[in-house]
Amino acid sequence: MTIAASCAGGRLTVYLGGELDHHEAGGAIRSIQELIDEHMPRLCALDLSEISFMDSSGIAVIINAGRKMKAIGGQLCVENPAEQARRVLETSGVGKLIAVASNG
Amino acid sequence: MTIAASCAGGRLTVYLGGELDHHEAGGAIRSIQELIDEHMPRLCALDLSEISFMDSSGIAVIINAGRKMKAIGGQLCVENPAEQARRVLETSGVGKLIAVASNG
Amino acid sequence: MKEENYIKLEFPSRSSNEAFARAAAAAFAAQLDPTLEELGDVKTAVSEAVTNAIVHAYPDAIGRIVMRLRIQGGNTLEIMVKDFGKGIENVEEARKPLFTTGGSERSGMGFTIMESFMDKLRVRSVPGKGTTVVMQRAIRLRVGRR
Amino acid sequence: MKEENYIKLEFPSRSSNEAFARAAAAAFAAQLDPTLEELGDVKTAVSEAVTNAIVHAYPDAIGRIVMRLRIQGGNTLEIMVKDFGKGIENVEEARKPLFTTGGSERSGMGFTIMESFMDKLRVRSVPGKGTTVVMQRAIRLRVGRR
Ligand SMILES: Nc1ncnc2c1ncn2[C@@H]1O[C@H](COP(=O)(O)OP(=O)(O)O)[C@@H](O)[C@H]1O
Ligand SMILES: Nc1ncnc2c1ncn2[C@@H]1O[C@H](COP(=O)(O)OP(=O)(O)O)[C@@H](O)[C@H]1O
Repeated sequence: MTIAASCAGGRLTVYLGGELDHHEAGGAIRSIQELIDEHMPRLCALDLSEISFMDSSGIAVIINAGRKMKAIGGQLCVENPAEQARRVLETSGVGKLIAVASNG
Repeated sequence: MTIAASCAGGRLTVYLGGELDHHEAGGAIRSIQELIDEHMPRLCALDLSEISFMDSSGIAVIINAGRKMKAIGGQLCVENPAEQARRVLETSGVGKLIAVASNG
Repeated sequence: MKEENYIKLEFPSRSSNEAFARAAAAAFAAQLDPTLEELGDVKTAVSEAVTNAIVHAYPDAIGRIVMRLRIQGGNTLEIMVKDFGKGIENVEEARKPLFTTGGSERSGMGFTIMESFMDKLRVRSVPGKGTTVVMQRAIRLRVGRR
Repeated sequence: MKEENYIKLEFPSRSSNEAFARAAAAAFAAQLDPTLEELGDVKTAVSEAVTNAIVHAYPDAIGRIVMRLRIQGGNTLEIMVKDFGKGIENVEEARKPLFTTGGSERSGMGFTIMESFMDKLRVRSVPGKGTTVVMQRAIRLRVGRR
């Protein structure tokens, strides 16, 4: 998978791409934590528009990022999931804890 | 796989698309023979530009079409193979019997 | 009667094989002409079952995973994922949403996703012997396509 | 030493499984980060070997085909295709270009293509027992990619 980021005005956007499964999840969790430590944003947005596949390991990535943002007093949101990721997010109920937006 | 055809001025062009393997070859041999019987062209061109995969079963398709054209006193040529098909054509030596052209 | 198609796959419990197992399942399912959504559901359920065998069945070693896919009744895909690892003490509890023994990198949603993405889910497990998951999903026949 | 990866596949000799076998081989080979040309070569060789088992080993019945792929020495892909069918009387003759017992829908170029697309080809066959084809292909390591 691929990870890229941009940060402006206290908002960190992390662009995830490719297949996010258990094989990739550990690395993704660590990369996102490092990006948050580096930028200390008020809002972190995980952009999933380029995620072609995601399973429950991706839910763990989102929950870990949410915990990290909470620890520094900020917020997390998830943006632009494609259909397959959207179905996994919905089934997991993670939308009740973390805002999921499209075309945000 | 997909098969389409156009005929003008004694030239029949047969457009083959998709994966041409043994599973598909029998049907392709029969479809091409029917197209030749219907149009009785002087030249039949097999356009391979949309063939994404081809193995030696495709060579048998070409040889059968060549035989059929010879039987009605016409000629066969092969056009626009993509890289994978080009390598199979080259290895099989079929280019010595039948003209292979690109962007024809 | 036409004998129906199947494949059997065996691979070691390396996490790099998760993507392989999904791709193989998708390639086999393709003969039922599924929609993209159906294909996504099948890949997701396979990914969950295979990941569980990699993570939970063989936590400290590389073990053997067997996956069998078959077509039943013309349009139902049956997927079996079998391991010979640790096993599950209490299957009922393990199937509950959010239950996990896997620490912070697991979400406890694997079985829940398999259950809601497939039509049927059966889990048999013997502690110390291994776990077998069998899932079924009917692929809708579509008009205007073979 | 790191134990190296493999997969084993079993499927019936139906022609619809030719595409599946190619796709599974490509999905497994992907971990070696092959070029499109290398991937095309691997798919072509697998297609030839599997087609032979379907067409020649089990001419009038559905039989069992086993395919094993493994990675050796870090970057060599070894592919075994095994059937339990008719067997080959004279392997040397069968490997010659244009030799076929398959009629007008076969070209007799299957073994020639396997040989030139792979680095090594071994054929073992016992008439009445079956045939095993083992092929190897080194995938070049590419600079700037893992
Ligand atoms: N193949 C398996 N072998 C052993 N234990 C398993 C297996 N599959 C699931 N489990 C147990 O069931 C629990 C719940 O699994 P699941 O719902 O998929 O969530 P997660 O994988 O995120 O923990 C796991 O944490 C584990 O304790
Ligand atoms: N798995 C097999 N079982 C039995 N016979 C085989 C097998 N593979 C190849 N052969 C024999 O070898 C011949 C040459 O094979 P090949 O070069 O692949 O060409 P083709 O498949 O077009 O005939 C076949 O025609 C067949 O007689």
